[in-house]
Amino acid sequence: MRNVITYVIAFLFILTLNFLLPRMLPGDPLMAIYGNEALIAMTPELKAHLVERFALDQPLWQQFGAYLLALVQGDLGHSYYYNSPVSSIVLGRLPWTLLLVGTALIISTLSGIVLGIESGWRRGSRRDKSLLTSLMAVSGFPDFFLGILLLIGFSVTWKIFPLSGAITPYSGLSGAALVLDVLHHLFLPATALTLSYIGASYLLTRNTMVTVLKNPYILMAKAKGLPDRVVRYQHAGRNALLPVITQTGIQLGRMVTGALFVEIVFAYPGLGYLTYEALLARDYPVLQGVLLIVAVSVLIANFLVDLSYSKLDPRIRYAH
Amino acid sequence: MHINPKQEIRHSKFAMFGIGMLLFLLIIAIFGPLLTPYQPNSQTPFAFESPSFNHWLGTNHVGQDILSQLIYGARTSLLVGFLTALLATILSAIIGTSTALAGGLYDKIVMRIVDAFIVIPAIIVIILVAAYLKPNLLVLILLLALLGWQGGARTIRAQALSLKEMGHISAARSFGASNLYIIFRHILPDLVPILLMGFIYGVRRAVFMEAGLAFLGIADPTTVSWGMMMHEALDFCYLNVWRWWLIPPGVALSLTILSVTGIGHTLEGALDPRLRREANA
Amino acid sequence: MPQLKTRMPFRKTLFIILPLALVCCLLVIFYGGRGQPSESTSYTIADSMGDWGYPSPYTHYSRGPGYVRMSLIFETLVWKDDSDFVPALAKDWEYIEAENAYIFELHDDVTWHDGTNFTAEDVAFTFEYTKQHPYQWVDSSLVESAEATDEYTVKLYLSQPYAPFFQDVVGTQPIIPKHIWQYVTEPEKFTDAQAVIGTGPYTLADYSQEHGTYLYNAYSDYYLGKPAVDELKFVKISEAMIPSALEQGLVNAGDVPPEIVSELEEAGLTIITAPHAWNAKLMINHQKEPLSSKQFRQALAYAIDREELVQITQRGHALAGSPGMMPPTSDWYYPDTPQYEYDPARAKQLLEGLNYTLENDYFTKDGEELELELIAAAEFEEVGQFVKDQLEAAGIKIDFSTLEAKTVDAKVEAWDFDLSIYGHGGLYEPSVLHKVIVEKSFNSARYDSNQTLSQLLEAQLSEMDAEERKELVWQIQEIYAEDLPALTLYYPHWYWAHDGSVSLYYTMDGMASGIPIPLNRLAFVK
Amino acid sequence: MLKLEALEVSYGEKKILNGIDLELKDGESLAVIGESGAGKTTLALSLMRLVDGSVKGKILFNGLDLLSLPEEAINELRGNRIAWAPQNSNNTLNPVHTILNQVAESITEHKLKNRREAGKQASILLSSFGIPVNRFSAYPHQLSGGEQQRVLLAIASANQPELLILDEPISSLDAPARAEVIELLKHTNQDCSFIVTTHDISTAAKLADKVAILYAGRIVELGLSGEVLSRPRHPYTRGLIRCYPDMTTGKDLQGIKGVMDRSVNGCSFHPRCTQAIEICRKEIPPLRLIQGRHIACHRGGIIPLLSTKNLSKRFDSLLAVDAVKITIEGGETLALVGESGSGKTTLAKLIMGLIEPTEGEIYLEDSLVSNRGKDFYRQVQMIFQNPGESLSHRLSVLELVRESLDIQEIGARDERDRLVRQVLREVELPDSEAFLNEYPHHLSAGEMQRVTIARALVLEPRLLIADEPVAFLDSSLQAKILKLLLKLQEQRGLSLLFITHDIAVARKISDRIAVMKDGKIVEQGPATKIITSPGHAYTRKLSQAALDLSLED
Repeated sequence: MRNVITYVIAFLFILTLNFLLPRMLPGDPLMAIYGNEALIAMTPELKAHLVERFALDQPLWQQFGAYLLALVQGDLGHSYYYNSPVSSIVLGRLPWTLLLVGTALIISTLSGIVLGIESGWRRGSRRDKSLLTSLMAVSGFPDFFLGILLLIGFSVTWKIFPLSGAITPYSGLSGAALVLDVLHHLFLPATALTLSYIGASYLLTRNTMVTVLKNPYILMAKAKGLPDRVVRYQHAGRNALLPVITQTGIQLGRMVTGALFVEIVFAYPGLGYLTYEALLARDYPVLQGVLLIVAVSVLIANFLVDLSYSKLDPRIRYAH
Repeated sequence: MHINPKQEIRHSKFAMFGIGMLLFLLIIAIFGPLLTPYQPNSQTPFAFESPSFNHWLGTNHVGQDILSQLIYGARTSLLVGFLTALLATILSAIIGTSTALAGGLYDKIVMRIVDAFIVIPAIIVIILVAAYLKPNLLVLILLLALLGWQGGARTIRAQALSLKEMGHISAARSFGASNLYIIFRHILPDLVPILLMGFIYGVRRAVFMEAGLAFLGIADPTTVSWGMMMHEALDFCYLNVWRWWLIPPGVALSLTILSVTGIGHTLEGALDPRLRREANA
Repeated sequence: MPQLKTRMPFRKTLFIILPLALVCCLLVIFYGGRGQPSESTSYTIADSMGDWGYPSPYTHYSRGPGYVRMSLIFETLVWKDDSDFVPALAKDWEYIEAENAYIFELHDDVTWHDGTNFTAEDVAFTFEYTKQHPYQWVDSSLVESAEATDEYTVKLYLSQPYAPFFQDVVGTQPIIPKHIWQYVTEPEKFTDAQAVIGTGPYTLADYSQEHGTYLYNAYSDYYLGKPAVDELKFVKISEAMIPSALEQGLVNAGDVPPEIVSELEEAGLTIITAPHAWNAKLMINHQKEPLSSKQFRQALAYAIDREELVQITQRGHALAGSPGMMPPTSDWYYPDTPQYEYDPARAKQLLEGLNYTLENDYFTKDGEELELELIAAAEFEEVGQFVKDQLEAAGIKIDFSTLEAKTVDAKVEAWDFDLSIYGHGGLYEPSVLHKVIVEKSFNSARYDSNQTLSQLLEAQLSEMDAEERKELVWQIQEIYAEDLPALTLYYPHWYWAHDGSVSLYYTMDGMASGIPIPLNRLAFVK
Repeated sequence: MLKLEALEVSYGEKKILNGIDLELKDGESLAVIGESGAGKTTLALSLMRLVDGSVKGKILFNGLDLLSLPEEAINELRGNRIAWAPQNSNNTLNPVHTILNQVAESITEHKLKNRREAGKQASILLSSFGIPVNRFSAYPHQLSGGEQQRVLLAIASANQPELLILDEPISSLDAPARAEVIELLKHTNQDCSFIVTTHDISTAAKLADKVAILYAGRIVELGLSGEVLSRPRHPYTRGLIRCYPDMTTGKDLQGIKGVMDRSVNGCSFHPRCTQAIEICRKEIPPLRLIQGRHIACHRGGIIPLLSTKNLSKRFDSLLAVDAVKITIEGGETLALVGESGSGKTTLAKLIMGLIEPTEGEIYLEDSLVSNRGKDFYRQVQMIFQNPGESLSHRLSVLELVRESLDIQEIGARDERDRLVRQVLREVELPDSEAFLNEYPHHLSAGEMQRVTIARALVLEPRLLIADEPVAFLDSSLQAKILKLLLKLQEQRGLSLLFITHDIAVARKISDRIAVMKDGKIVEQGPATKIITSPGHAYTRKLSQAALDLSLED
């Protein structure tokens, strides 16, 4: 069990990194803001105006302090590129990443658990072997490569799925049709993510199952005359679940970074794609904001998982 | 507990495949310059050529031979993978054993930090740093290693703690052995299988991350790597060139990761006594 | 009595979820819905970046596509079509040389989108307002003052004679409604519906930053008549997917990479080619030995085969650079610009003339090997590699590294480099020459050691006579090519593809002050 | 109701159970006893059809062949008509479900579909097994080991099974609780048949009508529990009982030599058996009914090694040995107890043929001993009362010990020396050159006695007659020599005829005691019985004397 201090340290580390990095760079921040093409068209007075507006002439430590203060007030800074608060940009993108990561996390964890239980139940059987081989093979594919394959195959070549984005813009759809449209766009990116990450929860469940099945309570459950399925899921599966749940937090962290790549491939308007755009536009405030939000979300998710773990395992719940 | 990783690996098809594949890649990486008739960076006016006898995998958008790039990419991937994993493993071994043996405040503080790093998604930090610093290969390796030792240190510490309680170490202590002596003579040798596994997974992680960063386009662009090739090829995926430009590095990358996973999985199975098969009466 | 817990909801839930998920998948897969066919005409434009900011003058991003999205709503006094300046809000104009002022006759039937009448007051207000709040694309100091002489007449006094006044000022400055903006003190933060009330043919119906989409509706009271296209959409599609989207009919227009052009043409799409207004340059640190020598710079020009460079790095999809910077396709191009045809022998001669001797493939001077540092951003990696190869073949050792673009900018600005590769656009109107040759901007050559050149650059800006000005510009190109403070390497071909339902065209000298995008609002009106 | 026919269970090559035949009638209880690894748990689990290995043979439960039933049908039986209660260990109960749920689950699966009702019934059951009400919603880890065991028993009893299999059911309970739980089990499951597997003989004795002794996957002895436990007939059973600490015997715990090895040919016990013969190495003995007991032994159980019939010796008017009939069984220690002059030594000498009997016969393994050749003395050896006397002062230790080998002409010189050294080590003497060249008068009393023991043992006899071997030694040496003898018996499977006047010593080392008075055996029987309930007044007197003596010291 990690405790709160762990999370505080992690949080402080991320904050410090966020502040230190930009300071280490040479160059004129204005250039990063508007890019070289636009700067050609700019007049010197406009430049001066902009420098003043973004307080870019202040010493770095003052920007640093201001950033901290702003952070406390929920202000993640101002995107020079988007010309709007970073927090609002990030919040606009967040739901899509949540949708994508959430869907993939739920599907991959659930199916990973089910497949892991089935596989671990009869270790060494043909079913186990074929599951193990195929899932290991699939998880060997980097998420972005899987995404590219799916995109080229299903969208470009067979034209079954849309080429990019999260919805068909201005299609005039509503209600169920809109939901289907969203799912239609979600399908490939979510599949790529799911396939990349199903292996981890599968393997963990399977290995835990193997261990759990050696416990005498499994024999006991069988001796009660319970049907196979009940023994497999209620007795073995329920116990095998615990380590998988602990892993979910870490898995979420991995998946968020996976989503970053997948979103880029599918131009899915989530935080990952925003990161990519920010990288291209050298919009460091957005980059920092996104990474801060993502890192903090992962921290929070881990923290929640830690909490829920104690709810799930009575041995921990009553330990103190 | 005596484990013979050699034997475990020899009995697993997965692991044998992994080792075979890695050896193959290693040979290709080492002898790459002898194998390729082209410099991977040399531009020619023959862009987007389809695979032919001269260019087995065709050429890319600036007329570079894709096969040569693929072969040089193996160098990058393996170099990053092995060096990073080596550094991270050494770090984790040092920190893991020292905290286990020293205990006390040192242990507490270091483990807190380790825990904190475990929950931080490393690639996010790396992207942020890489976005600012545009690291070259060496810096990237250092960066990956610095963010990659924490999990290993935890495992090793746990293992070292249990080893520490074992009889032969108490015996050595009772003869007045120093911590260093105990680490090198007793604990490290017993940790070899775990270190090996940490190393293997470290390789996988590093290969994966290097490819990911290159794919994002925030790695050193002068270094040929599979991720970079895919990054470049993706911009041209409206052409048919992806078949021999995008797929081969992707497959090579996947095979590398897969083979490393195979070895790791087998080792893990061998290391965890609970996972080993045994008939129980 | 303790409660008995219900057994394992997990498994049962799973058995419900899984089939449900399967059904959903099938639905999603067979769902081919791409929106219902609508009666009104709709036009969709693909864009790989998507978001270019809220399309008000003060919130659109400062790149061309941002201006384009704004220009559908806000109009200028004059505008351009594919061949000439055309009336916009002003139906006629006159230059009064004595006062150095322009008088603009305005249309009297123009209304703002909120129904208010458009008058000369709005124009005068706009130019006053930009004094406090400069519009990012226009140098507000060029207009001394603006005066509404009557309801539909406005007089603009220039602070100095300025040749590209139409191009850079009145053809670029969007006119904003006084009745709204007079109360706006922080225009950069003004993003409500009022901020997008203009006089243009389209009104903004929706803007989504995260999806990078814009939806415009035709303004039915537009003074030139209701636009032909009822609905205009900008959607985000990644660069590599735009060709597929065009082929699949998901979008009507979009910019496409050169390699796919012939394939798209075969698929029945119309291809339009942009004028060559963008160039990649070899930046040379002429402040520093040995690059401060003109002969040395000329040797570099002889050593680089720009035709070959285009073939290799641009796969032929570019024009080789002219040392005079203005592209050969431009009206301003000086036909006798010195070309420095590829001639490595000549390059060696020149270097030997500078007391360099060739030893073991590379030149040395006083026992020291000649080595130059070449830096470039990653996007110029291939070009940099090519330049390195060619210069090394000519005996000049090159240490080439790619750096983060921002770092390159910083090093160039601090003169902390030998050679660098850089690019910029705007090669329509010769005023750009002043900006990129003598001004202190970071991608300018900042070359002020040739007095004649500097004077010529100033003179062409204020020469209001077109023929006289052309003469000056020709001289500039000749001297520039002779001195070579920087060397233009190539002008890339840019293409747009569209389905022909609207006849898109490239605006003369680019939209406004030179945007090379074929989305002139007039194309959608007629 | 339950019948096992040629039940075989194997994991791969390894056979865990090897041809088990058993029958259990309604209401009968059977204890299966064996050391760990004998296959007890496998047997229990195979009755539930819960073993992973391959199972052959037949398990008939009320006529149903369990092995051929489909999975659903067997599930219908499990936990319902046949229930199993394992020994409580870590995680026998599922850690993530409450104990009430775990009991109720069994009920809902089979009898009551209504959860509420089942919960109620489970609560009643838990209460009756002594779990406090406030613990019902507890998770297993919150209970003590004893409570967990009770929960396990409650689960097994949940559906009033017809057959209850208890796998080491109560070893984790403390003694008072055991008795209570056994009572409870019997009460809760009236008319139920039990199979109890245990290594705990007293549990078996209390719970079961019959016992089956399991060795290496085979039943070696089967009979009524009282009989088998008091008079084991298979060498293994005897060994097992010898190992078992018990309040009533005084004899030191003794093991069985070697360890269980399933892979041997023939009778799997033969490497550890003291009476193994050629056939034992080759053929597997079937379980046969021999004199009212099922025994699997080629030799028909423990054989008499040496017996006398009507053996008498008259010295003039004195009838020193009067029609003595004793039997020394293979591997056992028979203590011959009596006052000096009771004829003990005479009897020993008669057996050794040092004096001729007046009347009667001596049999060595059923064959009449008439002419004692070298062959006899290789099998029967004796240690004399006074080691000083029995060792020639002219011979060195080496020569002394080698003497018998020389006489028997065993092996070459080198071989003999090697055997000498080996046996000296066995009796815990040094085998150094220096010691080998010592002469008896340089040795201490204890050393001398060890030399005599070594000399007797070097021939590897099967019966060792020890005539007051410790009488001349002080008490600390006594203890050492006695321990040595017991150790040698365990290792070599020696039979011992231990002659002593001290019943306390006899009690310490013997399986059986024969009491001799005036040349007659007045009483003989299991040591436990002779000590705890002596039948003859003389025996009582001897015990009394021993007790008094110890008090006076």
